[in-house]
Amino acid sequence: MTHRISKGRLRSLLVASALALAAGPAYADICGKVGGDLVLGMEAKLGTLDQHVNAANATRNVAMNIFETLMTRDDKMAPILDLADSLDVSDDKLTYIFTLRSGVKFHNGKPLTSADVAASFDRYSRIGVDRSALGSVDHWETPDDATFKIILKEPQASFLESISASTVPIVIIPSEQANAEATRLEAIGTGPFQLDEFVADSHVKLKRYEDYKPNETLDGLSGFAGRKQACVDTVTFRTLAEPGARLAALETGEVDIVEDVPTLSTERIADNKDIVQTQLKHAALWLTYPNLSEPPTDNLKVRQAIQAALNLDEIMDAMSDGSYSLNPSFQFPGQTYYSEAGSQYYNRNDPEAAKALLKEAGYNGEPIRLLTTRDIPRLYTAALVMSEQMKAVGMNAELVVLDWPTALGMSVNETKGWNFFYTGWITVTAQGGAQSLRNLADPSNVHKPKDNKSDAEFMKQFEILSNSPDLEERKAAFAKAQERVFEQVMAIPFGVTPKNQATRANVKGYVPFFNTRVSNVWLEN
Amino acid sequence: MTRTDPILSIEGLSTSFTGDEGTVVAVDDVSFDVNEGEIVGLIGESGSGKSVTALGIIGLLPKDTARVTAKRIMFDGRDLTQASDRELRRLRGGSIGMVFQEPMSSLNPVLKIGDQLMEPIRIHERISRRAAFDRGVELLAKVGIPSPAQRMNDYPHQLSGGMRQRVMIAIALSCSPKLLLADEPTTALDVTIQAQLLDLLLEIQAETRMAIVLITHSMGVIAECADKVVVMYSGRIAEQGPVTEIFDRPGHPYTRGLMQCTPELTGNPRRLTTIPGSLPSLSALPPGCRFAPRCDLALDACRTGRPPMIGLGEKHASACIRATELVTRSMLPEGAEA
Amino acid sequence: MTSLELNESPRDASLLRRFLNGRRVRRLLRHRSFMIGLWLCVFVAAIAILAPVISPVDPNKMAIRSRFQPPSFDFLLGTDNLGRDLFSRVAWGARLSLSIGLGVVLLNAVFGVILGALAGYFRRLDGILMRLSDALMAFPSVLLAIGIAAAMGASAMTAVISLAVVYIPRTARILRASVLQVKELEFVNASRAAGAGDFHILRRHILPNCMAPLVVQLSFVFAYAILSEAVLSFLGLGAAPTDASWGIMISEGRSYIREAPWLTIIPGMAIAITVLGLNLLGDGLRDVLDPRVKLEQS
Amino acid sequence: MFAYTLRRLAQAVPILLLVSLISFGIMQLVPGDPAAVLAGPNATPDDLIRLRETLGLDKSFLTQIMIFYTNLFKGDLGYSIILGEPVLKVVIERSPISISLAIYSLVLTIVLGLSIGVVAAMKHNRWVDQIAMSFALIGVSVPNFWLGLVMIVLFSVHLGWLPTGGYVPFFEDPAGWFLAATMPALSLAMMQIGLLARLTRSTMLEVLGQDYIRTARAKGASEARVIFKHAMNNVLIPVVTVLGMILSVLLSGSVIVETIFAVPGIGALLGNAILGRDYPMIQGGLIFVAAVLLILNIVVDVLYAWLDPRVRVQ
Repeated sequence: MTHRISKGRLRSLLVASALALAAGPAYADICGKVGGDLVLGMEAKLGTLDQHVNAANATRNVAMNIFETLMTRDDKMAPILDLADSLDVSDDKLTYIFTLRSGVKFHNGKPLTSADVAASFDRYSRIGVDRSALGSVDHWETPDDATFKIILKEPQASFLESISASTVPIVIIPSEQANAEATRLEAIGTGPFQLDEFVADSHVKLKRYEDYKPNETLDGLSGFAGRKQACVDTVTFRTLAEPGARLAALETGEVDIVEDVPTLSTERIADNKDIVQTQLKHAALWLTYPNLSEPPTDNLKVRQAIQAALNLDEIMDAMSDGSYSLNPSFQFPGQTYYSEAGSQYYNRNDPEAAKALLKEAGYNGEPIRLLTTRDIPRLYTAALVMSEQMKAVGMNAELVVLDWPTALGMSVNETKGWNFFYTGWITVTAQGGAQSLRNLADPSNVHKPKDNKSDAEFMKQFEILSNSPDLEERKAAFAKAQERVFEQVMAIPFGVTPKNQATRANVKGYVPFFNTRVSNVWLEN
Repeated sequence: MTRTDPILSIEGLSTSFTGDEGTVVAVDDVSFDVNEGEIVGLIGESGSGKSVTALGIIGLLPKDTARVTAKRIMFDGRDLTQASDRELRRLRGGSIGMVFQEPMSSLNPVLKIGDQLMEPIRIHERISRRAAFDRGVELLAKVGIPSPAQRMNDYPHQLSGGMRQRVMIAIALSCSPKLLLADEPTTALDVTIQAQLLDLLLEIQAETRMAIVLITHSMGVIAECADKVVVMYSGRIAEQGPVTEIFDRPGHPYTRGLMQCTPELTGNPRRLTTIPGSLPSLSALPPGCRFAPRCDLALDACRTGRPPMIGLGEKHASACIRATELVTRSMLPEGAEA
Repeated sequence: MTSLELNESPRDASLLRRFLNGRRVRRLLRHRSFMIGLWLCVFVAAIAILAPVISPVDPNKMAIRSRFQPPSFDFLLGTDNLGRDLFSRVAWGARLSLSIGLGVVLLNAVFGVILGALAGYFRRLDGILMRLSDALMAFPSVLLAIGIAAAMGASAMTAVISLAVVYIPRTARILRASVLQVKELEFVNASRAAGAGDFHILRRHILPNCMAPLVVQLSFVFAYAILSEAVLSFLGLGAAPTDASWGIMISEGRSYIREAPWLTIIPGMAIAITVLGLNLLGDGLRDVLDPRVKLEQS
Repeated sequence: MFAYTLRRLAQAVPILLLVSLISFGIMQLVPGDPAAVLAGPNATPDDLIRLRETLGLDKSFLTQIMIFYTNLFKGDLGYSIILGEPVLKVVIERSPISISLAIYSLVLTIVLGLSIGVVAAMKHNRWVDQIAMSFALIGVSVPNFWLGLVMIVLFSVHLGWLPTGGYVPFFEDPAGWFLAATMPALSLAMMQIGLLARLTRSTMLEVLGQDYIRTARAKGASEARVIFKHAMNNVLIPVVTVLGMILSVLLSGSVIVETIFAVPGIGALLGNAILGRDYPMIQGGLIFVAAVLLILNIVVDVLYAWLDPRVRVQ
C-alpha cells in the first residue's frame, strides 16, 4: 500500500466545476482587471537570477515568479506539491514517485518532462547551495515523461521538508541547462511570468507568460504554491537602495509596491489615501550567537551572565525604531513548533544576576568582541545597544564592525577574533523547527562548539526533531532542544520584527508573504 | 578744411585708480593740444602717467578700477568726455589708431595675423572679407613685411618681435586714422629695429599727414621725430612746448635732467641714472612740486604749493617756479652758471 | 599696471621667515575671503578642540526613549534614531573630520614633498615615479579609496591612509613641477658651482622656493580630504562605525530623511561649512602666496 | 600630431599594466569573499562554505592572477562571479549609461561653469560676481551625495518634478532620460561647476588684463567681440587642460551618485564589485575604466594642442 498525497483532495471537485465554467480568458476569474505594469521598489541589489546558487531574498523575490518547483511550501510553510499532481511514497519510505502536471510548458515553449526535473535535480545536487538536502538520495529515475522517481539510501523523515525548502528552492529548469555553471543560468522557467529584461543592480522586468498552465488544485495563492495568474502585462522590480527615495517613489506613484517601509514612515504615510499599508507580523527573527571556542565566551557562566544582563526590549526597540515583538523562541508564534520552553532565560534584564555570574566565572575584563556589520543597520544597532548593556555590568565589550561579506566570512572561517555574531533569520525560521535549529546542530553548527561537536543533549533532541515520524514527538523534541539552547546559551534570540509593506491604493490582490508574489495582483485605475 | 583747431585738445585730464591700497591719482590735471599732421612726444620716466594719459583719452583704462575725468577732450571737433561707449568704440581703431609697447603680447596668440589685421577694417568699414584681406596684404606690404599674403595665415608666435610690431602698426593704420597713439612702440625692440620702425612711422606720417602722439622715455626719439614735446613727471605735466624750444631752452630742471642723460644728446653714456632718486610713490606724493625731493634747485616754496604753469614763449610753458630763471640761464654760455 | 612680486632672496630662506614676513601677513589679513575662511576654520577647530567641554553628553550615549527629538532647547540639534545627542555628535565629528584631514595633509606634506622632490630633481627617478603616479591617478579616486579602505577595514587610520594614497601623487606632481622650475634658476647653478651636494641644494635652495604652491595645494587637499572622508564614511569605509563621523551620521540619518531631516541636513551643513572655510582659506593663500597655481582638484 | 597621439597611446599600455597590478595587490589584501554576498544576509555559514566551493574561490590568488592575465591577452576579461556574465559584456552594457551621465554632467559643467565664470569676470567685483562666486564656492564645498539626498527630497518628494532615480535609455525615451538623469548629473556636476566657474573667472580676468585684449579694444571691438572672439579662446586653453581631470572626477564620483540614484552605471557596478569582492569584475572593470580615462586624457591633450596654435604649429 502506498500513501497518496494529493493536493486539495476535497477541493478538486469544486475546482473541476469551476474549470467547466471558466470559458473566457484564463485569467479573468482571479484578476479584477487585466493589464498594466506593476512596479516594485526593492531595497537590495539583485545580481543574479540563478536560484540554485543563491540564497538572497532579492533573488528569490524575483526568481520565484519565474520558476516553479516540484514541491514547495504553502502559506503555513508546510510542504505542498506544485509542478506535480501527485506523490506516492513507498511504505519503506525509500521511494518517492512524483507524477508531473500535464500541459506545463517552459517559457521557451518546450513542454515540461521528467527529464527536465531530473536535469534540475542533477544541477542542484552538483552546485545547489542546499545540496545537502539531497544527501540521503541514492538516485533518481525517469520511468516516463510524466514520472519522476527518487530512491533514497535510507529513510529520512524530513525528506519532503528538505526538497520543498524555500530558502534555496530546487527550481525546475529545462534539461539543456543542466550543465550551466553557477550564476550563469538562463532564467527560463515554467512560472506565470517570464524574463523580459534584466539589468543587474538596477531592475528586472518580467512579462506575462501567455502559455502558463496554472495549478488549478487551489483557488488562489498559498505560500509559494497555488493557482497563479499574471494579471498585469509586465512587472518591474526596481532597485531603489536609498530608503528615502524608495518611499518617495511610492508616494509619487513611480512604484506601486514597496517592501520594508521604515517604522517611522508607516506613521507618516498612514494618512495618505493613495497608499495602503500591509504588514506581515512575524517576518524576521533577530539573534546573536556566541563563539564557543574563543575565551571568554567559551565559559558557560560568562555566556549566562551576558544572557542575564540583556534588556531585549531596549535592543529590539532601538533596532526596529519601536516596531517589534519579543519572542522567546526560535519559531514565530503560530507556527507548529512554537514553544516558550526556556523563556525563563529570555530577556532577564537583571544586571545583579549578571554581575554575580561574572564573578562566579572569574571574568577579569577580557575583551568580548561583538562582530557585526553596518551593511545591515539593524545588526549594527543590536550589537551597539548590546555592547552598552554589557559595559553597564562591567564587561569589556568591543564592537568589531566589518562589511557584511567580511563579517560573515570571519564568523564562518575563524574561531578567533570574535565572541558574538549577529544575524537575522527569515526563511530559516519560517520553515519550521528542524530548519531553525539546524544551524546549531552538527555538522552545520555556527557557534564553533569545542571540537566542532555541538552539545550532546541538544543533538539528541535534534535527531528526534529531524527524524521522528510523529509530530507530537518532534514538537516535544523541539521544545527540549530550544530549552537546551537557552541553558547552554548557544544562541540568544532578541525578538521578531514585522515586515511593513505599502502599496498604491489601486494595487489589488497583493498579499504580503516572506516572498514577493506578483501573481494574482492587479492594478485598478 | 582750414587748420584752425587742433585735432586733439586735452584740458584738465585726471585719472585715478582705486585698488586694495586705496585710491591713487596717476594723472593729475593734464592739458595739451595735438595739431593735424603734428607729432607730439609724450616723455617721462616709467610711471609718470604717459601711457595712462593716452589710454584715458580713448577710454581703454579698466572701468572697474580707473576713473577718468577731464574738462574737455576734443577730438576732431567732438568732446570725448561726452561720448558714449559706442561712439568711443567707433573712434578706436577708426579715426584713432594705437600701437603698444609690447609687440610680443599685444597680438592675440590664438588668432591668425590676417584675422587680427582685418578685424578693425571689418568693424569700421562695411567691406567684404575678400576686400579686407586684400587691404590687409597691402598694409603688411606697406609696413615692410615680406611675403605678406603668406604672413596673413601665420600666428603671432611665428613672427619676430620687430615683425609683430610692424603688424601692430599695420593694424593701427588699417582704417587711415587721423590720430595715432604710439605707446613706446619701439622700447621692447633691438636698437637697430627701433630705428627701422621709427623711420617707418615717420615715412607713413609724412605720407598720410596723420597726427601722432608718440609716447617714449627717450629724448633721442623725441629729438628725432617730434614737433612738440610734453614732459610728464609723476602724473603732471612738467613742461611742454615745441621741440626746438624745449631743447634749446629747457624750462624745468627735470627736462634738463632728461636731456643730460640722453647719450645721443650729450655723448654721455649714462642714462636716467644721472637724476638722483626715483619717482615718488603715487600713494605717498610729496606736497608741492613733485620733483622737489630730487631737484637740486628746489626752494622751500617748491615744497608747499603746486607750481603753476609759467609761460615761456609761444606754446612753451613749464611747471617750475624758477622756470624763467632757468630759461635765462640756459641761454648763457656753458659753464657760466653761478 | 600690475605690480609683480619680486622673488625674495632665496639664499637665507628659512621657511617660517619666508611665509610669515610682514607684508604677506598684512596682505593675508586684508584678504577678505582668507579672513572669512580663517574665521570659519577657527570656529570649526574651536568646536573640535572643545568638543569634550561643550558637548552636553557623551556623543555615543544612547537614550532610546528620547530618540528623534527635533532641535530644541533641550537638544540643541535634536537627537538621532538611538537618542544620541546630535550636537555632541556633530562636535565630536568635527574633531574626527579635522584629525583625518590633518592626517592626510601631513602625509601629503611628507610624502608629496619627498616623492615630488626626488622626481623633479633626479631625472632617473622621474620616469618611474611619474608612471606610478599616472597609474594611481588613472584609477577613479573614489574607487581607489574604496579598494584600500575595503582592504584595511573601516577606521580613521584607514581613511587617512587611503585618502593619502589618492592625493599624494597629485601633491607630488605639483611639487615636481615647481622643483623642475626652480632647479633651472641661477642661484641653484651658482650653488652647484660652489660645490654644494644634491641634498643640500634640494633642502636649502630648491624646496624653500617650492613652498608656496605646496601650501596652497595642501590647503585644498585638506578640503578634499574632508569631503572624501565623508564619502568613504557614508559608504561605511571611512571612520569606524562607532565613531561620530559626519559621513556616517548622514548615512544613518538618510533613512529618516523625511521624518527627521535634521539628521541628514545638519551633518551635511557641518561638512559644507568646514570645506567652505578651507576653500576660502586656500583661495586667500593662493592669491597671496602663489598667483600661478590656479586650480588643483581631486 | 599623429605621431604624438601614437606615442601617448603607447605610453598608456604600461600604465594599464600597473593599474591592474595595483588593483590586484589591493584586492589581495581585501578580506571577505563573494560567496557571502551572493548568499545574501540570510545565508547561514553552512550555505557559504558550499557556495564557495561551487564558485571555485578556493583557488590560490596567484593562480587567479595567472588565469586573469592569460585571458586578458586573449581579450577575455573573464566572468563576473556575482552577475554570472562575461565582464566585458557587462562593462560594455553599463558604460554607455555612465558615459551618457558623464557627458550630461560635463555639458552642465561646461555650460554653467563657463557662463557663470564669464559673467562673474565681466561683472568683476559687482554683486553679480559676488553671487556667482558664492554659488561656485558652495558648489565646491557641498558633498555630492548629500546634495543628491537633499535634491531627492526637494525635487522628487516635495515638488514632484523629477523621478527619484533609475535610468531610462536615451534612445528609447529621450525626455525620460533627461528627467531621470538630471538630478544625478547635477549632483555629480555641482562641484565641477564650481571649480570651473572659479577657474574660468580667474583665467578670464587674467586674459582680460592681457595686452592683446587692450589691442582688441583699441581696434574698436565691442565688449561681446572682445570677450567671445579674443578672450574666450584663450580662456578655453586652460579650461581644456582640466577637462581630463573633470571627466576623471565625474566618472569617479559616479560610484556614489549612481548608488544613490539607482543608476546602473559602471561606477555603481565597480563600487558593488569591490564591496562584493567580485574579483574578475573589479579587475576587468578597472582596466576598462582606466583605459577609457587614459584615452580621454589623450583626446583632451590633442584637443588642447588643436586649440593652442603655439603648440599646434610645430
